Amino acid sequence: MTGLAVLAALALVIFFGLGLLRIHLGPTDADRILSIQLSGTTTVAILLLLSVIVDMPALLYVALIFVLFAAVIAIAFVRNPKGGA
Amino acid sequence: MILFDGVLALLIVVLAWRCVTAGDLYLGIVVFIVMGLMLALSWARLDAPDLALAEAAIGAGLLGVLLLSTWRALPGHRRQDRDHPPARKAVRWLAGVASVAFGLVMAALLHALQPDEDAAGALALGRLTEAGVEQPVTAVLLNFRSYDTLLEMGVLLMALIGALLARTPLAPYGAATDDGTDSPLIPVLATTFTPLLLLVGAFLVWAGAYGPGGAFQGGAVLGGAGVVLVLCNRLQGAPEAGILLRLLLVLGVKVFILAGLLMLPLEGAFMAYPPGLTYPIMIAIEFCLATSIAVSLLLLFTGTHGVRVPER
Amino acid sequence: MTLPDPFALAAAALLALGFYGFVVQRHPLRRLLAINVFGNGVFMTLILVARWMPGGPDPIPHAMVLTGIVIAVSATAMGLALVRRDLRQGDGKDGGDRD
Amino acid sequence: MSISAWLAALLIVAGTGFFFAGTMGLLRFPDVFSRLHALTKADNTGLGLVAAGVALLHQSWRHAALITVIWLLALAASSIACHLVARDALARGEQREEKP
Repeated sequence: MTGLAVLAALALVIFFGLGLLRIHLGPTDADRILSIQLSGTTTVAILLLLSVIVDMPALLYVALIFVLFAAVIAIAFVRNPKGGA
Repeated sequence: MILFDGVLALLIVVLAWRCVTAGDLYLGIVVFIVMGLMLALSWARLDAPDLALAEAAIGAGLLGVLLLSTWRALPGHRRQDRDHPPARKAVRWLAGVASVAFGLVMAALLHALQPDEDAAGALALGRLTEAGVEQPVTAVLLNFRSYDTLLEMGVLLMALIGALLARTPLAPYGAATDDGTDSPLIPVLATTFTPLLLLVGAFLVWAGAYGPGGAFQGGAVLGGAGVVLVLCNRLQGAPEAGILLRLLLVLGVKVFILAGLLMLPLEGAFMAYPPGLTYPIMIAIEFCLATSIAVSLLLLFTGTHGVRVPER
Repeated sequence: MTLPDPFALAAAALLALGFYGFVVQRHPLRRLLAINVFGNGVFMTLILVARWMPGGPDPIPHAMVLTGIVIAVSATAMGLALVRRDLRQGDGKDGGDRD
Repeated sequence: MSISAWLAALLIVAGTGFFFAGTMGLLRFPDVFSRLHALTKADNTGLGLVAAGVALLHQSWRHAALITVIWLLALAASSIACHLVARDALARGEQREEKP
Protein backbone atom coordinates (compact mmCIF):
# COMPACT_ATOMS: atom_id res chain seq x y z
CA MET A 1 0.00 0.00 0.00
CA THR A 2 2.91 2.34 0.67
CA GLY A 3 4.05 1.61 -2.87
CA LEU A 4 1.01 3.38 -4.26
CA ALA A 5 1.51 6.31 -1.89
CA VAL A 6 5.12 6.62 -3.09
CA LEU A 7 3.96 6.59 -6.69
CA ALA A 8 1.35 9.24 -5.95
CA ALA A 9 3.94 11.39 -4.16
CA LEU A 10 6.28 11.01 -7.13
CA ALA A 11 3.52 12.01 -9.53
CA LEU A 12 2.65 15.04 -7.37
CA VAL A 13 6.25 16.23 -7.19
CA ILE A 14 6.46 15.97 -10.98
CA PHE A 15 3.24 18.00 -11.33
CA PHE A 16 4.83 20.49 -8.97
CA GLY A 17 7.75 20.80 -11.37
CA LEU A 18 5.39 21.27 -14.32
CA GLY A 19 3.42 23.91 -12.45
CA LEU A 20 6.63 25.85 -12.00
CA LEU A 21 6.62 26.52 -15.73
CA ARG A 22 3.77 28.94 -15.10
CA ILE A 23 5.98 30.90 -12.70
CA HIS A 24 8.55 31.08 -15.43
CA LEU A 25 6.09 32.01 -18.16
CA GLY A 26 4.13 34.57 -16.16
CA PRO A 27 2.94 36.68 -17.86
CA THR A 28 1.37 38.65 -15.00
CA ASP A 29 2.31 38.71 -11.32
CA ALA A 30 -1.09 37.23 -10.52
CA ASP A 31 -0.20 34.12 -12.52
CA ARG A 32 2.90 33.69 -10.44
CA ILE A 33 0.99 33.95 -7.19
CA LEU A 34 -1.50 31.40 -8.52
CA SER A 35 1.41 29.11 -9.19
CA ILE A 36 2.65 29.56 -5.61
CA GLN A 37 -0.85 28.74 -4.42
CA LEU A 38 -0.96 25.51 -6.41
CA SER A 39 2.58 24.64 -5.29
CA GLY A 40 1.51 25.14 -1.68
CA THR A 41 -1.48 22.85 -2.05
CA THR A 42 0.60 20.22 -3.84
CA THR A 43 3.20 20.43 -1.07
CA VAL A 44 0.50 19.87 1.52
CA ALA A 45 -0.73 16.79 -0.38
CA ILE A 46 2.82 15.43 -0.65
CA LEU A 47 3.35 16.00 3.08
CA LEU A 48 0.15 14.10 3.85
CA LEU A 49 1.36 11.19 1.72
CA LEU A 50 4.84 11.32 3.27
CA SER A 51 3.33 11.15 6.74
CA VAL A 52 1.99 7.72 5.75
CA ILE A 53 5.07 6.60 3.81
CA VAL A 54 7.64 7.28 6.50
CA ASP A 55 5.10 6.86 9.31
CA MET A 56 5.79 10.27 10.83
CA PRO A 57 2.52 11.85 12.04
CA ALA A 58 4.44 15.02 12.95
CA LEU A 59 4.41 15.89 9.26
CA LEU A 60 0.70 16.59 9.63
CA TYR A 61 1.61 19.61 11.75
CA VAL A 62 3.96 20.79 9.03
CA ALA A 63 1.06 20.53 6.58
CA LEU A 64 -1.16 22.49 8.99
CA ILE A 65 1.39 25.31 9.18
CA PHE A 66 1.70 25.41 5.41
CA VAL A 67 -2.04 25.79 5.07
CA LEU A 68 -2.11 28.58 7.64
CA PHE A 69 0.70 30.50 5.98
CA ALA A 70 -0.67 30.05 2.46
CA ALA A 71 -3.33 32.64 3.22
CA VAL A 72 -0.73 34.97 4.76
CA ILE A 73 1.35 34.87 1.57
CA ALA A 74 -1.71 35.58 -0.55
CA ILE A 75 -2.66 38.61 1.50
CA ALA A 76 0.92 39.88 1.46
CA PHE A 77 0.71 39.77 -2.31
CA VAL A 78 -2.26 42.09 -2.59
CA ARG A 79 -1.72 44.47 0.29
CA ASN A 80 0.83 46.80 1.70
CA PRO A 81 1.01 46.69 5.48
CA LYS A 82 -0.28 50.22 5.81
CA GLY A 83 -3.66 49.25 4.44
CA GLY A 84 -5.41 49.94 1.20
CA ALA A 85 -3.65 48.63 -1.86
CA MET B 1 11.67 6.50 -3.11
CA ILE B 2 15.11 7.33 -4.55
CA LEU B 3 13.30 8.65 -7.61
CA PHE B 4 11.20 10.97 -5.44
CA ASP B 5 14.35 12.24 -3.71
CA GLY B 6 16.05 12.71 -7.04
CA VAL B 7 13.20 14.78 -8.51
CA LEU B 8 12.96 16.82 -5.30
CA ALA B 9 16.71 17.55 -5.26
CA LEU B 10 16.69 18.41 -8.96
CA LEU B 11 13.76 20.80 -8.49
CA ILE B 12 15.56 22.52 -5.62
CA VAL B 13 18.66 23.04 -7.74
CA VAL B 14 16.64 24.37 -10.68
CA LEU B 15 14.73 26.72 -8.39
CA ALA B 16 17.93 28.00 -6.77
CA TRP B 17 19.39 28.62 -10.20
CA ARG B 18 16.30 30.54 -11.32
CA CYS B 19 16.28 32.41 -8.03
CA VAL B 20 19.76 33.87 -8.44
CA THR B 21 19.59 34.48 -12.19
CA ALA B 22 15.94 35.47 -12.75
CA GLY B 23 15.62 38.38 -15.14
CA ASP B 24 12.89 39.94 -13.05
CA LEU B 25 13.50 40.62 -9.36
CA TYR B 26 9.90 39.79 -8.46
CA LEU B 27 10.29 36.44 -10.19
CA GLY B 28 13.37 35.79 -8.06
CA ILE B 29 11.37 36.41 -4.89
CA VAL B 30 8.51 34.16 -5.98
CA VAL B 31 10.95 31.39 -6.87
CA PHE B 32 12.63 31.81 -3.49
CA ILE B 33 9.30 31.28 -1.72
CA VAL B 34 8.61 28.13 -3.74
CA MET B 35 12.10 26.91 -2.94
CA GLY B 36 11.20 27.26 0.73
CA LEU B 37 8.31 24.83 0.16
CA MET B 38 10.62 22.33 -1.52
CA LEU B 39 13.22 22.66 1.23
CA ALA B 40 10.62 21.93 3.90
CA LEU B 41 9.65 18.81 1.95
CA SER B 42 13.23 17.65 1.63
CA TRP B 43 13.81 18.18 5.36
CA ALA B 44 10.80 16.06 6.07
CA ARG B 45 12.49 13.41 3.92
CA LEU B 46 15.79 13.82 5.78
CA ASP B 47 14.31 12.82 9.19
CA ALA B 48 14.11 16.40 10.43
CA PRO B 49 10.41 17.19 11.05
CA ASP B 50 11.43 19.92 13.52
CA LEU B 51 13.26 21.78 10.82
CA ALA B 52 10.47 21.21 8.33
CA LEU B 53 8.16 22.95 10.81
CA ALA B 54 10.56 25.87 11.22
CA GLU B 55 11.09 26.17 7.48
CA ALA B 56 7.34 26.07 6.82
CA ALA B 57 6.68 28.87 9.29
CA ILE B 58 9.77 30.99 8.65
CA GLY B 59 11.36 30.17 5.32
CA ALA B 60 8.21 29.80 3.28
CA GLY B 61 5.97 31.99 5.45
CA LEU B 62 7.46 34.97 7.26
CA LEU B 63 10.50 35.43 5.02
CA GLY B 64 8.33 35.33 1.90
CA VAL B 65 5.93 37.90 3.34
CA LEU B 66 8.85 40.14 4.30
CA LEU B 67 10.42 39.95 0.84
CA LEU B 68 7.11 40.56 -0.96
CA SER B 69 6.22 43.49 1.28
CA THR B 70 9.65 45.08 0.91
CA TRP B 71 9.48 44.70 -2.84
CA ARG B 72 6.09 46.41 -2.86
CA ALA B 73 7.43 49.18 -0.64
CA LEU B 74 10.27 50.02 -3.02
CA PRO B 75 9.71 52.88 -5.45
CA GLY B 76 8.77 51.50 -8.88
CA HIS B 77 11.99 52.29 -10.70
CA ARG B 78 14.06 50.75 -7.93
CA ARG B 79 12.45 47.36 -8.31
CA GLN B 80 14.54 46.45 -11.30
CA ASP B 81 18.20 46.13 -12.07
CA ARG B 82 18.61 49.39 -13.96
CA ASP B 83 20.75 51.08 -11.31
CA HIS B 84 22.39 47.83 -10.29
CA PRO B 85 23.21 45.84 -13.41
CA PRO B 86 24.78 42.41 -12.98
CA ALA B 87 28.54 42.18 -13.15
CA ARG B 88 30.41 42.28 -16.46
CA LYS B 89 30.63 39.20 -18.62
CA ALA B 90 34.24 38.39 -17.71
CA VAL B 91 33.41 38.57 -14.01
CA ARG B 92 30.35 36.39 -14.59
CA TRP B 93 32.42 33.71 -16.27
CA LEU B 94 35.06 33.85 -13.58
CA ALA B 95 32.44 33.58 -10.85
CA GLY B 96 30.74 30.76 -12.73
CA VAL B 97 33.93 28.73 -12.99
CA ALA B 98 34.84 29.41 -9.37
CA SER B 99 31.42 28.40 -8.08
CA VAL B 100 31.33 25.25 -10.21
CA ALA B 101 34.71 24.25 -8.77
CA PHE B 102 33.49 25.09 -5.27
CA GLY B 103 30.32 23.06 -5.81
CA LEU B 104 32.26 20.05 -7.09
CA VAL B 105 34.60 20.12 -4.10
CA MET B 106 31.65 20.36 -1.70
CA ALA B 107 29.86 17.50 -3.48
CA ALA B 108 32.98 15.32 -3.25
CA LEU B 109 33.39 16.15 0.44
CA LEU B 110 29.75 15.43 1.23
CA HIS B 111 29.90 12.20 -0.71
CA ALA B 112 32.97 11.10 1.26
CA LEU B 113 31.30 11.68 4.65
CA GLN B 114 31.65 8.70 6.92
CA PRO B 115 29.43 7.70 9.84
CA ASP B 116 30.93 8.84 13.11
CA GLU B 117 30.45 6.88 16.31
CA ASP B 118 31.80 9.67 18.51
CA ALA B 119 29.35 12.37 17.47
CA ALA B 120 28.39 14.72 20.30
CA GLY B 121 24.78 13.94 19.54
CA ALA B 122 25.26 10.36 20.74
CA LEU B 123 26.28 11.76 24.13
CA ALA B 124 23.21 14.02 24.13
CA LEU B 125 20.88 11.14 23.24
CA GLY B 126 22.48 8.94 25.93
CA ARG B 127 21.86 11.54 28.66
CA LEU B 128 18.42 12.54 27.48
CA THR B 129 16.78 11.37 30.70
CA GLU B 130 18.62 14.14 32.61
CA ALA B 131 17.32 16.87 30.36
CA GLY B 132 13.75 16.89 31.63
CA VAL B 133 12.22 16.82 28.15
CA GLU B 134 11.78 13.90 25.81
CA GLN B 135 12.53 15.72 22.60
CA PRO B 136 16.27 15.64 21.86
CA VAL B 137 16.40 18.88 19.87
CA THR B 138 14.62 20.82 22.61
CA ALA B 139 16.93 19.24 25.19
CA VAL B 140 19.99 20.36 23.24
CA LEU B 141 18.62 23.87 22.75
CA LEU B 142 17.47 24.54 26.29
CA ASN B 143 19.71 22.39 28.43
CA PHE B 144 22.85 20.91 26.93
CA ARG B 145 23.74 23.93 24.85
CA SER B 146 21.69 26.64 26.50
CA TYR B 147 24.45 29.25 26.10
CA ASP B 148 23.99 29.06 22.34
CA THR B 149 20.29 29.67 22.63
CA LEU B 150 20.76 32.56 25.05
CA LEU B 151 23.25 34.24 22.75
CA GLU B 152 20.98 33.61 19.81
CA MET B 153 18.24 35.56 21.53
CA GLY B 154 20.80 38.33 21.90
CA VAL B 155 21.49 38.22 18.17
CA LEU B 156 17.77 38.44 17.48
CA LEU B 157 17.52 41.57 19.62
CA MET B 158 20.59 43.05 17.91
CA ALA B 159 19.07 42.46 14.48
CA LEU B 160 15.88 44.16 15.66
CA ILE B 161 17.84 47.17 16.94
CA GLY B 162 19.69 47.32 13.64
CA ALA B 163 16.46 47.23 11.66
CA LEU B 164 14.96 49.95 13.86
CA LEU B 165 18.02 52.16 13.38
CA ALA B 166 17.43 52.09 9.63
CA ARG B 167 14.13 53.88 10.36
CA THR B 168 12.31 52.63 7.30
CA PRO B 169 9.17 51.06 8.68
CA LEU B 170 7.13 48.78 6.48
CA ALA B 171 4.02 49.67 8.43
CA PRO B 172 4.12 53.48 8.69
CA TYR B 173 2.47 55.26 11.56
CA GLY B 174 -0.54 57.46 11.16
CA ALA B 175 -4.15 56.66 10.59
CA ALA B 176 -4.76 53.65 8.41
CA THR B 177 -6.51 54.62 5.21
CA ASP B 178 -9.31 52.50 3.98
CA ASP B 179 -9.70 53.49 0.36
CA GLY B 180 -12.70 51.30 -0.32
CA THR B 181 -10.80 48.67 -2.31
CA ASP B 182 -10.80 46.36 0.67
CA SER B 183 -12.28 42.98 0.07
CA PRO B 184 -14.99 41.91 2.52
CA LEU B 185 -12.99 38.75 3.06
CA ILE B 186 -10.09 40.57 4.73
CA PRO B 187 -11.84 40.83 8.12
CA VAL B 188 -12.84 37.18 7.76
CA LEU B 189 -9.21 36.29 7.27
CA ALA B 190 -8.20 38.30 10.32
CA THR B 191 -10.86 36.81 12.56
CA THR B 192 -10.46 33.23 11.33
CA PHE B 193 -6.75 32.77 10.89
CA THR B 194 -5.35 34.84 13.75
CA PRO B 195 -6.87 32.77 16.56
CA LEU B 196 -5.90 29.58 14.74
CA LEU B 197 -2.32 30.75 14.32
CA LEU B 198 -2.19 31.68 18.01
CA LEU B 199 -3.61 28.31 19.02
CA VAL B 200 -1.28 26.30 16.79
CA GLY B 201 1.70 28.39 17.88
CA ALA B 202 0.99 27.83 21.57
CA PHE B 203 0.44 24.15 20.92
CA LEU B 204 3.77 23.84 19.12
CA VAL B 205 5.61 25.49 22.01
CA TRP B 206 4.06 23.05 24.44
CA ALA B 207 4.55 20.08 22.11
CA GLY B 208 8.27 20.84 21.94
CA ALA B 209 8.78 18.89 25.16
CA TYR B 210 7.47 15.67 23.62
CA GLY B 211 7.78 15.75 19.87
CA PRO B 212 8.54 18.04 16.96
CA GLY B 213 7.89 21.63 17.89
CA GLY B 214 9.43 24.07 20.30
CA ALA B 215 10.01 27.69 21.14
CA PHE B 216 11.34 28.70 17.73
CA GLN B 217 8.66 27.11 15.60
CA GLY B 218 5.90 28.15 17.99
CA GLY B 219 7.28 31.67 18.28
CA ALA B 220 7.42 32.00 14.52
CA VAL B 221 3.78 30.94 14.18
CA LEU B 222 2.73 33.36 16.93
CA GLY B 223 4.65 36.09 15.12
CA GLY B 224 2.80 35.12 11.96
CA ALA B 225 -0.47 35.84 13.77
CA GLY B 226 0.78 39.37 14.42
CA VAL B 227 1.78 39.75 10.78
CA VAL B 228 -1.73 38.78 9.66
CA LEU B 229 -3.16 41.43 11.97
CA VAL B 230 -0.84 44.06 10.52
CA LEU B 231 -1.68 43.07 6.94
CA CYS B 232 -5.39 43.15 7.75
CA ASN B 233 -5.16 46.60 9.35
CA ARG B 234 -5.96 45.39 12.84
CA LEU B 235 -2.54 46.49 14.07
CA GLN B 236 -0.26 49.23 12.87
CA GLY B 237 3.21 50.48 13.60
CA ALA B 238 3.75 52.96 16.42
CA PRO B 239 6.74 55.26 16.93
CA GLU B 240 7.05 54.34 20.59
CA ALA B 241 6.87 50.99 22.31
CA GLY B 242 4.76 50.64 25.41
CA ILE B 243 6.36 49.28 28.55
CA LEU B 244 4.48 46.01 28.19
CA LEU B 245 5.81 45.41 24.69
CA ARG B 246 9.38 46.12 25.78
CA LEU B 247 8.97 43.71 28.66
CA LEU B 248 7.71 40.99 26.33
CA LEU B 249 10.61 41.66 24.00
CA VAL B 250 13.25 40.89 26.62
CA LEU B 251 11.18 38.39 28.59
CA GLY B 252 12.90 35.38 27.06
CA VAL B 253 16.44 36.57 27.74
CA LYS B 254 15.56 37.77 31.24
CA VAL B 255 13.86 34.58 32.32
CA PHE B 256 16.60 32.47 30.78
CA ILE B 257 19.35 34.35 32.66
CA LEU B 258 17.30 34.52 35.85
CA ALA B 259 16.67 30.79 35.83
CA GLY B 260 20.37 30.23 35.29
CA LEU B 261 21.40 32.58 38.10
CA LEU B 262 18.80 31.47 40.66
CA MET B 263 19.98 27.89 40.44
CA LEU B 264 23.61 28.95 40.82
CA PRO B 265 23.79 28.45 44.61
CA LEU B 266 21.89 25.16 44.37
CA GLU B 267 23.76 23.48 41.55
CA GLY B 268 27.08 25.31 41.56
CA ALA B 269 27.05 26.07 37.84
CA PHE B 270 25.36 28.66 35.65
CA MET B 271 22.32 27.18 33.90
CA ALA B 272 22.38 23.86 35.68
CA TYR B 273 18.94 22.90 36.91
CA PRO B 274 18.07 20.65 39.87
CA PRO B 275 16.83 17.27 38.62
CA GLY B 276 13.27 17.44 39.96
CA LEU B 277 12.56 20.94 38.71
CA THR B 278 13.98 20.59 35.21
CA TYR B 279 10.70 19.99 33.41
CA PRO B 280 8.71 22.97 34.79
CA ILE B 281 11.70 25.27 34.33
CA MET B 282 12.06 24.10 30.73
CA ILE B 283 8.42 24.73 29.93
CA ALA B 284 8.50 28.18 31.55
CA ILE B 285 11.64 29.14 29.65
CA GLU B 286 10.19 27.82 26.41
CA PHE B 287 7.03 29.89 26.65
CA CYS B 288 8.97 33.04 27.54
CA LEU B 289 11.39 32.49 24.67
CA ALA B 290 8.54 31.89 22.24
CA THR B 291 6.82 35.13 23.33
CA SER B 292 9.99 37.13 22.83
CA ILE B 293 10.68 35.53 19.46
CA ALA B 294 7.12 36.26 18.33
CA VAL B 295 7.31 39.93 19.35
CA SER B 296 10.77 40.34 17.81
CA LEU B 297 9.67 38.83 14.51
CA LEU B 298 6.56 41.03 14.45
CA LEU B 299 8.60 44.18 15.06
CA LEU B 300 11.20 43.06 12.50
CA PHE B 301 8.33 42.81 10.04
CA THR B 302 6.79 46.21 10.77
CA GLY B 303 10.20 47.84 11.25
CA THR B 304 8.75 50.05 13.98
CA HIS B 305 9.44 50.49 17.67
CA GLY B 306 6.01 49.37 18.68
CA VAL B 307 2.59 48.41 17.48
CA ARG B 308 -0.84 49.72 18.38
CA VAL B 309 -4.44 49.14 17.52
CA PRO B 310 -5.54 51.74 14.97
CA GLU B 311 -8.32 54.11 15.91
CA ARG B 312 -11.40 53.62 13.85
CA MET C 1 31.34 3.13 -5.30
CA THR C 2 27.87 4.03 -4.10
CA LEU C 3 25.43 6.24 -5.89
CA PRO C 4 25.72 9.80 -4.52
CA ASP C 5 22.88 11.02 -2.32
CA PRO C 6 20.79 13.43 -4.44
CA PHE C 7 20.47 15.75 -1.47
CA ALA C 8 24.28 15.92 -1.10
CA LEU C 9 24.50 17.07 -4.70
CA ALA C 10 21.67 19.55 -4.12
CA ALA C 11 23.46 20.96 -1.04
CA ALA C 12 26.66 21.45 -3.03
CA ALA C 13 24.70 23.07 -5.86
CA LEU C 14 22.91 25.43 -3.45
CA LEU C 15 26.25 26.55 -2.00
CA ALA C 16 27.72 27.09 -5.46
CA LEU C 17 24.65 28.95 -6.79
CA GLY C 18 24.42 31.15 -3.69
CA PHE C 19 28.05 32.10 -4.11
CA TYR C 20 27.60 32.78 -7.81
CA GLY C 21 24.52 34.92 -7.26
CA PHE C 22 26.19 36.93 -4.55
CA VAL C 23 29.20 37.70 -6.73
CA VAL C 24 27.37 38.42 -9.97
CA GLN C 25 24.23 40.28 -8.92
CA ARG C 26 24.43 43.90 -7.84
CA HIS C 27 20.88 44.67 -6.76
CA PRO C 28 20.93 44.57 -2.91
CA LEU C 29 17.67 42.59 -2.70
CA ARG C 30 19.06 39.98 -5.08
CA ARG C 31 22.18 39.72 -2.97
CA LEU C 32 20.04 39.04 0.08
CA LEU C 33 18.29 36.28 -1.84
CA ALA C 34 21.65 34.81 -2.85
CA ILE C 35 22.87 34.85 0.76
CA ASN C 36 19.73 33.01 1.77
CA VAL C 37 20.27 30.41 -0.96
CA PHE C 38 23.80 29.89 0.33
CA GLY C 39 22.48 29.63 3.89
CA ASN C 40 20.00 26.97 2.80
CA GLY C 41 22.91 25.04 1.31
CA VAL C 42 24.70 25.20 4.67
CA PHE C 43 21.55 24.03 6.47
CA MET C 44 21.17 21.10 4.13
CA THR C 45 24.82 20.15 4.62
CA LEU C 46 24.35 20.17 8.40
CA ILE C 47 21.21 18.04 8.13
CA LEU C 48 23.09 15.54 5.98
CA VAL C 49 25.87 15.43 8.58
CA ALA C 50 23.25 14.80 11.26
CA ARG C 51 22.02 11.74 9.38
CA TRP C 52 25.38 10.06 9.58
CA MET C 53 25.19 9.37 13.28
CA PRO C 54 24.20 5.78 13.90
CA GLY C 55 21.07 5.40 15.96
CA GLY C 56 18.92 8.22 14.71
CA PRO C 57 19.45 11.78 13.52
CA ASP C 58 21.98 13.72 15.58
CA PRO C 59 20.06 16.41 17.52
CA ILE C 60 22.97 18.85 17.75
CA PRO C 61 23.22 19.84 14.06
CA HIS C 62 19.42 20.01 14.05
CA ALA C 63 19.50 22.46 16.95
CA MET C 64 22.17 24.48 15.12
CA VAL C 65 20.06 24.62 11.97
CA LEU C 66 17.03 25.65 13.99
CA THR C 67 18.88 28.59 15.53
CA GLY C 68 20.36 29.24 12.11
CA ILE C 69 16.94 29.58 10.48
CA VAL C 70 15.80 32.13 13.06
CA ILE C 71 19.07 34.05 12.80
CA ALA C 72 18.79 34.00 9.00
CA VAL C 73 15.29 35.48 9.03
CA SER C 74 16.22 38.19 11.54
CA ALA C 75 19.42 39.09 9.67
CA THR C 76 17.48 39.18 6.40
CA ALA C 77 14.84 41.40 7.97
CA MET C 78 17.56 43.80 9.08
CA GLY C 79 19.09 43.64 5.62
CA LEU C 80 15.72 44.44 4.06
CA ALA C 81 15.35 47.46 6.33
CA LEU C 82 18.76 48.66 5.14
CA VAL C 83 17.78 48.01 1.51
CA ARG C 84 14.62 50.09 1.92
CA ARG C 85 16.69 52.85 3.46
CA ASP C 86 19.36 52.69 0.78
CA LEU C 87 17.04 52.66 -2.20
CA ARG C 88 14.82 55.36 -0.80
CA GLN C 89 17.66 57.74 -0.05
CA GLY C 90 18.67 57.70 -3.70
CA ASP C 91 15.47 59.61 -4.44
CA GLY C 92 16.80 62.68 -2.65
CA LYS C 93 14.42 62.52 0.25
CA ASP C 94 15.32 61.43 3.73
CA GLY C 95 14.70 57.83 4.64
CA GLY C 96 13.48 58.59 8.14
CA ASP C 97 9.76 58.58 8.70
CA ARG C 98 9.70 60.32 12.06
CA ASP C 99 7.37 63.29 12.01
CA MET D 1 -5.88 -5.95 1.09
CA SER D 2 -8.82 -4.82 3.13
CA ILE D 3 -11.70 -2.78 1.80
CA SER D 4 -10.47 0.40 3.49
CA ALA D 5 -7.04 0.02 1.84
CA TRP D 6 -8.68 -0.38 -1.58
CA LEU D 7 -10.84 2.64 -0.91
CA ALA D 8 -7.81 4.66 0.19
CA ALA D 9 -5.93 3.67 -2.96
CA LEU D 10 -8.89 4.70 -5.10
CA LEU D 11 -9.19 8.05 -3.32
CA ILE D 12 -5.48 8.81 -3.62
CA VAL D 13 -5.41 7.94 -7.31
CA ALA D 14 -8.47 10.08 -7.97
CA GLY D 15 -6.97 12.97 -6.00
CA THR D 16 -3.72 12.73 -7.94
CA GLY D 17 -5.79 12.86 -11.12
CA PHE D 18 -7.37 16.11 -9.97
CA PHE D 19 -3.93 17.55 -9.26
CA PHE D 20 -2.89 16.57 -12.78
CA ALA D 21 -5.94 18.30 -14.22
CA GLY D 22 -5.30 21.40 -12.13
CA THR D 23 -1.66 21.62 -13.16
CA MET D 24 -2.52 21.14 -16.83
CA GLY D 25 -5.20 23.79 -16.57
CA LEU D 26 -2.75 26.20 -14.98
CA LEU D 27 -0.36 25.61 -17.85
CA ARG D 28 -2.74 25.55 -20.80
CA PHE D 29 -5.59 27.94 -20.08
CA PRO D 30 -5.32 31.31 -21.77
CA ASP D 31 -5.82 33.93 -19.03
CA VAL D 32 -5.57 34.50 -15.29
CA PHE D 33 -9.23 33.96 -14.52
CA SER D 34 -9.61 30.64 -16.30
CA ARG D 35 -6.35 29.45 -14.75
CA LEU D 36 -7.81 30.39 -11.39
CA HIS D 37 -10.77 28.23 -12.20
CA ALA D 38 -8.53 25.23 -12.99
CA LEU D 39 -6.49 25.78 -9.86
CA THR D 40 -9.44 25.54 -7.49
CA LYS D 41 -10.17 22.01 -8.73
CA ALA D 42 -6.80 20.80 -7.50
CA ASP D 43 -6.99 22.94 -4.37
CA ASN D 44 -10.35 21.72 -3.17
CA THR D 45 -11.26 18.35 -4.61
CA GLY D 46 -7.78 17.01 -5.26
CA LEU D 47 -6.51 17.79 -1.79
CA GLY D 48 -9.79 16.57 -0.30
CA LEU D 49 -9.55 13.18 -2.00
CA VAL D 50 -5.88 12.70 -1.12
CA ALA D 51 -6.60 13.78 2.46
CA ALA D 52 -9.46 11.29 2.75
CA GLY D 53 -7.26 8.50 1.43
CA VAL D 54 -4.42 9.36 3.80
CA ALA D 55 -6.85 9.59 6.73
CA LEU D 56 -8.03 6.05 5.97
CA LEU D 57 -4.45 4.81 5.87
CA HIS D 58 -3.54 6.39 9.18
CA GLN D 59 -6.15 4.31 11.03
CA SER D 60 -6.32 6.73 13.93
CA TRP D 61 -9.25 9.00 14.76
CA ARG D 62 -6.95 11.70 16.08
CA HIS D 63 -4.97 11.92 12.88
CA ALA D 64 -8.12 11.72 10.79
CA ALA D 65 -9.54 14.69 12.71
CA LEU D 66 -6.33 16.63 12.20
CA ILE D 67 -6.37 15.87 8.48
CA THR D 68 -9.98 17.07 8.27
CA VAL D 69 -8.98 20.34 9.94
CA ILE D 70 -6.12 20.73 7.45
CA TRP D 71 -8.47 20.22 4.55
CA LEU D 72 -11.09 22.66 5.88
CA LEU D 73 -8.40 25.28 6.46
CA ALA D 74 -7.03 24.68 2.98
CA LEU D 75 -10.52 25.31 1.60
CA ALA D 76 -10.79 28.58 3.51
CA ALA D 77 -7.26 29.67 2.62
CA SER D 78 -7.58 28.86 -1.05
CA SER D 79 -10.94 30.54 -1.47
CA ILE D 80 -9.72 33.70 0.26
CA ALA D 81 -6.46 33.67 -1.68
CA CYS D 82 -8.14 33.12 -5.04
CA HIS D 83 -10.66 35.85 -4.32
CA LEU D 84 -7.91 38.31 -3.43
CA VAL D 85 -5.79 37.44 -6.46
CA ALA D 86 -8.75 37.66 -8.84
CA ARG D 87 -9.81 41.00 -7.39
CA ASP D 88 -6.30 42.32 -7.66
CA ALA D 89 -5.93 41.07 -11.24
CA LEU D 90 -9.24 42.67 -12.15
CA ALA D 91 -8.18 45.98 -10.65
CA ARG D 92 -4.84 45.89 -12.41
CA GLY D 93 -6.22 44.66 -15.71
CA GLU D 94 -7.77 48.07 -16.30
CA GLN D 95 -4.44 49.81 -16.00
CA ARG D 96 -2.10 47.17 -17.23
CA GLU D 97 -0.23 49.53 -19.52
CA GLU D 98 0.84 51.71 -16.63
CA LYS D 99 2.67 48.88 -14.97
CA PRO D 100 6.44 48.99 -15.29
